Formats: sequence, C-alpha cells, structure tokens
Amino acid sequence: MIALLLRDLRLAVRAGGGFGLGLAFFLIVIMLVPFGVGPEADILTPIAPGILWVAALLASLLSLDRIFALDFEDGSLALLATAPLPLEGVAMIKALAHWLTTGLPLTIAAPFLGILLHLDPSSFWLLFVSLLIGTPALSVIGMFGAALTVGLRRGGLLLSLLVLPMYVPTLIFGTELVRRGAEGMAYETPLVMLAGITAGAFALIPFAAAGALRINLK
Amino acid sequence: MIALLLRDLRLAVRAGGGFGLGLAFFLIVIMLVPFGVGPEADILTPIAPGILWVAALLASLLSLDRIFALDFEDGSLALLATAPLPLEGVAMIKALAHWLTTGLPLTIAAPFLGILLHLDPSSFWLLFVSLLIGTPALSVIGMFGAALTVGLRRGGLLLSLLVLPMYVPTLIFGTELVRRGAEGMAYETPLVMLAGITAGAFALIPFAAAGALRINLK
Amino acid sequence: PSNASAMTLTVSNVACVRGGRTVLSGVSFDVTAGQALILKGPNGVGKTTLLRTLAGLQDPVAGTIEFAEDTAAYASHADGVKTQLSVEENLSFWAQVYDQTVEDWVYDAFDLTDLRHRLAGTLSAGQKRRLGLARLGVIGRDVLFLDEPTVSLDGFSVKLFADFLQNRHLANGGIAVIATHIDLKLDAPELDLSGFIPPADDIQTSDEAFL
Amino acid sequence: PSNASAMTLTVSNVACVRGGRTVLSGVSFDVTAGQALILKGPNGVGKTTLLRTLAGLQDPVAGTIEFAEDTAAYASHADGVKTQLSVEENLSFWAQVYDQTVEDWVYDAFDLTDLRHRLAGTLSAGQKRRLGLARLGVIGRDVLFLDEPTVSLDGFSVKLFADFLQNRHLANGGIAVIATHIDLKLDAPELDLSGFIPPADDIQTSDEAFL
Amino acid sequence: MSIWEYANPKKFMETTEPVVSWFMGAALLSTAVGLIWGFFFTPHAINFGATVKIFYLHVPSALMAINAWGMMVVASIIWLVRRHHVSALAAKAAAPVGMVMTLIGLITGAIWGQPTWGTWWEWEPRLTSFLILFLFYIGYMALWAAIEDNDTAADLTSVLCLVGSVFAFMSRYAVNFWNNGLHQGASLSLDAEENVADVFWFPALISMGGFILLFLALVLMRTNTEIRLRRAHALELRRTARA
Ligand code: HEM
Ligand SMILES: Nc1ncnc2c1ncn2[C@@H]1O[C@H](COP(=O)(O)OP(=O)(O)OP(=O)(O)O)[C@@H](O)[C@H]1O
Ligand SMILES: Nc1ncnc2c1ncn2[C@@H]1O[C@H](COP(=O)(O)OP(=O)(O)OP(=O)(O)O)[C@@H](O)[C@H]1O
Ligand SMILES: [Mg+2]
Ligand SMILES: [Mg+2]
Repeated sequence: MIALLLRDLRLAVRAGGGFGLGLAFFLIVIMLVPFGVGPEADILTPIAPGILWVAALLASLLSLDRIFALDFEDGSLALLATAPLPLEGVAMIKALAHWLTTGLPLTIAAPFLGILLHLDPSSFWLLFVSLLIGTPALSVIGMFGAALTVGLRRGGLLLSLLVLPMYVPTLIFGTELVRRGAEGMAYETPLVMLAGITAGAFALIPFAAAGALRINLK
Repeated sequence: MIALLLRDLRLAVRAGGGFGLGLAFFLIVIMLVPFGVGPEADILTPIAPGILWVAALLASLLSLDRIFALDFEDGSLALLATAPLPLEGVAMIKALAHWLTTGLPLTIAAPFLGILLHLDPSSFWLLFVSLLIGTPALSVIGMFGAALTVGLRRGGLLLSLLVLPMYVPTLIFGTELVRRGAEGMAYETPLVMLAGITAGAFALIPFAAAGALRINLK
Repeated sequence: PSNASAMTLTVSNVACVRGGRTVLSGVSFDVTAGQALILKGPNGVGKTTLLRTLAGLQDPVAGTIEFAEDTAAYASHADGVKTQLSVEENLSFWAQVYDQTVEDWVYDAFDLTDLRHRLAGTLSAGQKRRLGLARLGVIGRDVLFLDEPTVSLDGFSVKLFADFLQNRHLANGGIAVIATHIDLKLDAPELDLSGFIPPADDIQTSDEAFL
Repeated sequence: PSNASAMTLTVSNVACVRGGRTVLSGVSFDVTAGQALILKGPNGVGKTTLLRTLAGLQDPVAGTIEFAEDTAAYASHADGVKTQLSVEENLSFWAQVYDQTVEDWVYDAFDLTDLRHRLAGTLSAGQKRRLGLARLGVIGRDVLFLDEPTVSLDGFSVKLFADFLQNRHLANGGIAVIATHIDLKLDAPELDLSGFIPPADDIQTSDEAFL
Repeated sequence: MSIWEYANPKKFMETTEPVVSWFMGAALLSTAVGLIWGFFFTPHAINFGATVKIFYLHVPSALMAINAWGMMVVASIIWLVRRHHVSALAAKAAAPVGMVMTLIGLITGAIWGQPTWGTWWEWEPRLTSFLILFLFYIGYMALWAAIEDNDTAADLTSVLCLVGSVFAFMSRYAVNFWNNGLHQGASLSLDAEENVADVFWFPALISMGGFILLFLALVLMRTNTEIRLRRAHALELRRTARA
C-alpha cells in the first residue's frame, strides 16, 4: 500500500506531472479570468470564491485521466489486480496520491491567488477550509470516473463529462460556505454537508471503483 | 494528407472522443460557473462573454494532448515522419482535425449556451463571429504545444502550462471584440487583430511544430 | 518459493471466451510442484486468453481451475515496467507489493547489475524485457503464468531466463505455465492448444441467450 | 518496387549515439539491390539505434549513409497499428499516405484475409504483428529497415514473412536491413554489431565539447 | 412460473411485440385528448394567461424525465444482480427517451419562462436540477457508445447509473439550498387544489397518462430493437466463428 503511494508520488514528481504543474494550471486559469471578464475589482470580488473553486475543480480534473490510464497501458494495473493488494485499497491509494499531488497544493495556494481576484480578505480563511475539506471529495469522485473510462484510449473528455456533474454538490456547498461566511451568515450547514460528502465518498466510492476496474480488466 | 485528416476524424468519432464530448465539456464548464458565482443575472450578464471564451479555451485545451500523444505511443508518428508527407503538412492537418472536432462545434453552440449565462442577446452574433475567427488560432497554438510535449508521458499538464499563456492575446482580443460590440463601441481593431493572430499562427506555427516533432522523435 | 512442495495446478476442461466467442474448450491438464508446462499453438489460438483465465483476470465459462490461494503471478506482453523509475526502483516496488525484499542474486540472474541505476525508459527492448522478467524473481510466487516471456531477448538472455526457471523456480518446487513460440530448452511437456479449438458446429458465443 | 534495380545502400563507417553515449562506431557495409542484411548482436548492442540512424530518425555522429531519396521505410517494435481502425482501414491508410493502393495479395501474404474487417484492437499479439508487417507490403518502398519484425510470430507466420521478403521484396530488387534474434532462414549475409562497439578508452559522448 | 421467464430475450420479444402497437395507440390517443382538451377547452389562467397551456406538455414530460431515470436504476440493479440481458438493454433503451423528455421539459419550460419570468432561462432549482439530470443522461449514453464489448458496457453503465443517481439526488438538494427559486412547487399532490384548479387538472392527468404509455411503448420498441441487434451480432459471431 504505502509502496504504491510512494511510487505514485515519485512518478508524479519524476514525470514533471506533479505538484508544480497542477498549481501552475490553477494559477493560469485564475489569471485568464480577469482577461476574460475585465479587471475591475467590483466585478471580480463577488465572483472570486466561485472562480477559485471552479478553477481548483478544473485543475484537479485535468490530471484525472492519468490516475489509471498509464498503469493500464503498461500492464501494471493487470499485475496489481493479480497482486495480493485488495483492489479497493489500490483505488483508494490512487485517489489519495492524486489529492496529495493536486488538491493539497491547490488548497494551500488558493488564498494567495485569491489576491489576484480581489478576494475579500475576510474570506481567505474560509476559502482555505472549504477547499481543504472539499478537494479530497473531488479526487475520489474523479478516481471513480477514471476507473470507469480506463479501458478507452481517449477517455479524457468522456471522463470529464461523467465526473463534472458529480462535482456539482461539492462545488455548491464549497462556495456557499465561503459566500455565507463573507456575508456573516451561519455557515454550519454547508460545512457539515461538505464534510459529509467527502466522508461518504471516501467510504463508498472505492468499492464502486474497484468493481469498475475489475470489469475493465476483463 | 486528406487520408490523414479523414483518419483522424474517424478516430475521433470511433473513440467516442469526437464532436459530442468537446461540446459537453464546454456546456458543463458554463454550468459550473453559476454554481460558483451564484445565479443572479446582474452578476452573470457582465461576465458572460469572458466566461464563454475562457470555457471554449479550456474545452479545446483538454483535448490537445491527444493530438500527437496517441500517434507517438503506437509508433505512427515515427512512421509518418519517415513517410513522404511533409511533417509541416501533418502538423497542419492535425490542427485542422482538432478544430473540426472541437473549435467548430463550440463556436456553433456558444450563443445557445450564452442563454444560460444571461448573455445580453445583442452580443450573440459578435460572440459567434469572435469564436469563429479565434478558435482556429487556439487549435494551431495548442498543436504547437502538443508537438513540444509529445515525448513526455504525463505531458498533459505541462502542455496546458505552456499553451495557456500563448492563448492570452487571442482571449483578450476575442472578448474585447464582444464587449465593445455590446457597449456599441467600434470593434474593428480587435476584429482585425484576432484575424491577424489566426492568419499568422496558421502561416508560421506548423513549421515550428514540425521542428519540435523532429527533435522529439530523435 | 515457500511451502510450494505440497501443491499442484489442476485445470479440468476449462473453456474460455475472447471477444464474445469461445476460443478454447475442454482444456485439461495438471502441473505438479517443480514442473513446467509449455503452451504451443499458432497465433490467435488462445494462449493469452487461457493464461489470463488461469491468472484470474477473466473467468472461465466452463470448467475449474485449482491451485493454492494467492500463490500465482502473471506476466504478459506488457510487463508493467515504469519508464520513469530506475531498474532498482521498479524491482523493489514489486517486491514491496508482495511483501518481499530484492535479493542481490536477481540482478546477476537477469544480467541487470550494470543497469541497476538506469532509468527503465533508457533500456533497450531486450534489457527492458529482462527487467520485466526479473520481477518474477522478486515476488516469490510459486505459480507463474508467462505469456511469451522471451520476446526480443537474445540467445544468451533466453538461456539466463531458462536457467532461472529450471534452477531457481522449479528447483524450489515452483510451477510455471509458459506460452511461447521459441524453444526454451526446458525439459517440460508441451501442450498444443490447437487441439482444443471448439468444433465449428458448436461454437458457443457469449450472446447464446439471444439465439 | 519500381526503379529499384539501379540502387544500393552504402554505409561507410557510421557512428551513432544513444542516450548521450556512442554505442557503435565504424559501421560500414553495403547492400545491393535484391539483397538483405541481417543485423545480429546481444541485447543493447545498438541494433535499434543503428536502424533509427539509417532510417534518418537520428543523425549519425560520424560517417555517411547513402541510398536513393525517399525510397526507405522503417518498422520498429511499435508498429503504428490503430486499435480503433479495422485491419483494412489501417492498411489502406498507410497505402494512401504513400500514394499506393492495397493489392489483395497482401492479405493472403500475411494471412489476414479472415481478419480483414476486424478492429485491430481485437487482434492477438501475433495477428497484430502480422498487420504491422503487412504495412510493408502496401507502401511499396525499396529499402526496408526492420527492427525485430518477427516478435511474437509463430513459426508459420515467420515463414510467411520470410517468403514475402524473399519472393516479393528482394525478388523485385528491394533492399532490407533486418535486426533479429531468431533465424529467418533468408539466404542473406549476417553482420554482428558486437564488432563495432567502440573500445572503452575512446568512448565518445555527445558532451565531448566540455572535456 | 416466475416473471424471470420473460427475461429470456426470445420470450420477452414474443410477449411484448404484439402489445407494443396497442400501447402506442393508447398513448397517442390519450396524449392527443389531453393536449387538445387542455389547449382548446380550458379557460385562461388568471395569472398565466394563454401561456399556461404549455403546462400540458411541460409537466408530463418533466415527470417522465424523472421516472425514466428511476426505471433505468431498477433495470441496472436487475442486470447487476441477475444478469438478465433484457434488463440491461431496457435500461439502454430508456436512456434516449428519458433524455428527450428532459429536453422537452426544459424547452417548454424555457418557452414558458419567457412570458412568465421575462427570461428564457432562470437558474431556478428545479430547472437546474433538471439540467443536471440531462447531463447524467448524456454521460450515461456516451459511456454506452464508447465501449465496444456489450456486456462490459452494460456492467459499467449500470455502475455509473447507480452511483450517478446518488449524486443526482444530492445535487437536487444542494441546488435547492443554493437558490430557493420562483418555480412553483410540486403539483402532483393528490389534492390538486393547492396548485392548480381541476379544470386544468383533468386534461393534465390524461396527457400525463398518455406520456406514461408513450414512454412504455417507446421503451418496449427500443428494447426489442436492441435485442434484435444483439441477435444479429450473435449470429454474426457464430458465422465468423464457423468460417
Ligand atoms: C411560471 C412558469 C412555470 C410554471 C407555472 C411551471 C410549472 C411547473 C409544474 C407545475 C411542474 C410540475 C412539478 C412536478 O412535476 O413536481 C413543473 C415542473 C418542471 N418545470 Fe416548470 N414551470 C414553469 C416554468 C418553467 C421553466 C421556465 C422551466 C425551464 C426552463 C421549467 C422547467 C420545469 C422542469 C424541469 C420541471 C420538472 C421538475 C420536476 O418535476 O421536478 N418550468 N413546472
Ligand atoms: N478484444 C478482442 N475482441 C475480439 N476478439 C479477440 C480479442 N482479443 C483477442 N481476440 C481473438 O481471440 C483469439 C485468441 O486471442 P489470443 O490473444 O488468446 O491468441 P494468442 O494465442 O495469444 O495469439 P498470439 O500467439 O498471437 O499471442 C484470437 O483469434 C483473437 O483474434
Ligand atoms: N533513451 C536512452 N537513453 C540512454 N541510453 C539508452 C537509451 N535508449 C537505449 N539506450 C542504450 O543504448 C544502447 C543501445 O540500445 P538499442 O536499443 O539500440 O539496443 P538494441 O541492440 O536494439 O537492443 P535490443 O536487442 O534489446 O533491442 C543500450 O545499451 C541501451 O541501454
Ligand atoms: Mg498472445
Ligand atoms: Mg532494439
């Protein structure tokens, strides 16, 4: 298990696909938005949390198809499936590795990038929390999508098509959490919901994913 | 040449990676934004053109890495390089195929999806034009990025990192075009600039791309 | 291999399906500890399919396959080598997955000593193949299902591999089922799968239900 | 092949680099129309590197390679088969790329007649390989550089391929340089590359300039 | 004899084929009655004006859009548990129908919204959750399309269908939480008074029944088509195998 985690992390770093790039993509999306919608603070501030969340979501989405695809192509996946590791565990580890290389760095960077979007300083903290709780869910759900599409050579777009609608609840609660906080409203409900989604996803999805993998390896 | 184009289109359709999915991704990104920034029309209308352009940009970005990656892995690229076709032509065709499967459908769909963002009806037409002129540039520039990163197994993120900054001018002029039009200002300048970028990109980039490919095949 | 001595691999009239069509049926054989079996047969007869079935990657549509739980390993055309990792890292990863450690003899046995710290991506076809095979030396499994293990190996390396099988794996009471087109010079019985192609008039397909 | 008769392939003391290291130097030979040359040598000696150099995928660091413009084709471990296209589509694509048409004898010559309309992704290892080789039959090139063409082919298919080379390609004045570990039973001279490994004391590296 | 006998493709076709046309007939009839009655023989609603007519298309389609997905969930479970090909194919057959229903719901809604809300689209919870449902339909169908092997496709799409529904429900809740809209509440409660007066209600009920029949008829037809396709495929396999 740990061996697998370490290997994936090492590969992520070696292949230059690791921490740096997920971040960079995040940064660039954040930068593109002002070019698109115009630089005025009064336009940017209200949409800042939303944009940050959407950007984080896309950044983690972009690296999903690699969760299993590479291992599938070079045969590692079949070997892992016949190895003593439980496939559920493998799936879980894969999601974890994805989060460590994508979700976590994003979470840490988001508040700083918020400055670029004139994010209201008071919400920095909440943004951080919401991402910290929310992004793991994104990785797990995405991992499930990756497991479904691993057989298909050009799964990339299909993957995002399957995964994005499943991201909606996480996204909504995440941004609601920040917005309500900014408006001084009570934000317990979204907080709890967000945590619930993450917990539930981690508890159940690995089984579905393992099932999908077994089918795809047939 | 035509054979190559047809093959790529056929593959795009066969692999379920074709027209439909680029569109679907576009649609979904458009949908996510309101979830992020909230449903109020007065927030959405001003940012609508910008968001649509950014979304189109991301949608075409997502399918870039497949322009060459698959052909590289299964050896086709090396064979094409040793074939009588000029590599420049191959690069050009690849970009064209990418645009036909991604940029074109996006352009056609954009005005309709504009409704979802409460895009000011008066700018539907300009949005369409700007995308029609702009998206080919996105495909060509992206193709160049793909050529640069084709050697790397996890090129996906690196690719977007390289390409997105190059997208900025296209993005700026594209959205300026729409915004000025909406505000009734003169929009000739951005229009000309946009057309210029596209023309220039098509004229020059294929050579750079072919060079990059030759190096990567070493 | 550990408690290998006791066990045998028993396959009794297995049928397996590929692409919705039964390619082999009535395959039966058993291999006892310390023995190997060579699968022969023309391209497309079903060697890979059978091996995948034995390894449990797909289920047999008929028949039974018996051997001790969790003692088998599978090696195929694609040998799961990570180009971004060094030879050593590749091996120790698989060792860890199987709770083993990489013993040094493995590097000699597969002539990888000089390449130990090379990135796997920089190996030649045959060197990479040797690495893929070395994996079998570190996972300590008793029952090996090998699909064309010697592809793109030179004569010398083939010899190395045969020695490993004969003197290490089988000598320790292991079992091996090997699909190959070349002669490995093992003293092992051969099984030609052409004999198990189902007669054309009763070919089963997975869509029988619709007929 | 068309105006093949006239030409020869002349290689005079070529040196080639792989991974920043000179793996072969002083390689010289020539092959005249209708002849084949078999490259032998242990794994990692530099067969693939040499073939890639001959095919123009990388430049020789020394020496010259001469043969008629635009008459060569290269076939490697990866044979550029599109799994999403049918056998026929794959072949006709390559034919079109080379302004040729697929003649029917190709399907027979490589035993693909029954598989003609199969998706390439659903072929067995050897069947897929045959498809990759059939490509050579449709592009009508005179000079072929082949890297382990017979990997995972059964005896019969190897024979088929050898016949194609002997009776079609060479008979029409073609040229072939083939790296292989098995015996193709062609009456062609062999060249063992082990003889061209640069002596350890003057190994060139691509960073000479820094020394 | 258990109902599972009908899960045999042949038997299924034999039994359903004859009734399909009747279903279709009844469906068209009652839909027509409902719509015509609704369009031409009901007073204009006070607050909606003539636009209320579209209600007779809008609501039933909306209803079926949801039920179609429900049916797909059941069929998927049956496939995963009992491996009856027919149920997998039924799910596959239902998807496009449900997708179209969703689309009709959205479009009629949009047309409706134009006069009533003064905008073609409003990010209103119910509409939004329908848009999401629409996406799930597309994804489901795309997955079916992308996989060559039939049984693999059936397995994977079933898994997607189940997991997807969970998220669809969550989104419905989330969306309500995100924006409590101006769309009116469920109008299906038994005492229809609270939403819509009887005069509007009876024809609505009839056209709803019509839509349900229509849905059933279409699904049966498509299922049989799928079965035929698989039959052809099986025969083809056998032929090539013999060759
Ligand atoms: C004032 C205008 C509208 C009225 C009075 C209205 C009324 C209704 C009613 C009575 C239902 C059935 C509720 C149920 O089945 O539980 C319904 C469902 C629905 N309407 Fe509307 N609608 C209006 C506008 C719209 C618009 C503008 C749209 C979309 C653009 C729309 C989309 C839907 C959808 C998607 C449903 C199905 C949701 C569900 O049944 O859960 N509606 N509508
Ligand atoms: N995905 C697939 N779909 C349909 N048919 C397939 C698929 N994969 C393999 N087949 C067919 O199943 C048969 C058995 O394939 P298999 O790979 O087991 O043959 P093999 O004995 O391993 O051949 P080789 O020696 O070439 O590896 C072949 O006729 C092949 O065409
Ligand atoms: N990308 C690379 N980086 C560094 N060294 C490499 C790289 N690729 C190959 N080499 C080394 O160059 C040498 C020649 O490799 P090459 O692939 O030509 O050998 P080969 O004769 O084809 O061997 P095989 O018979 O196994 O295919 C080998 O020693 C190999 O380790
Ligand atoms: Mg095989
Ligand atoms: Mg080689």
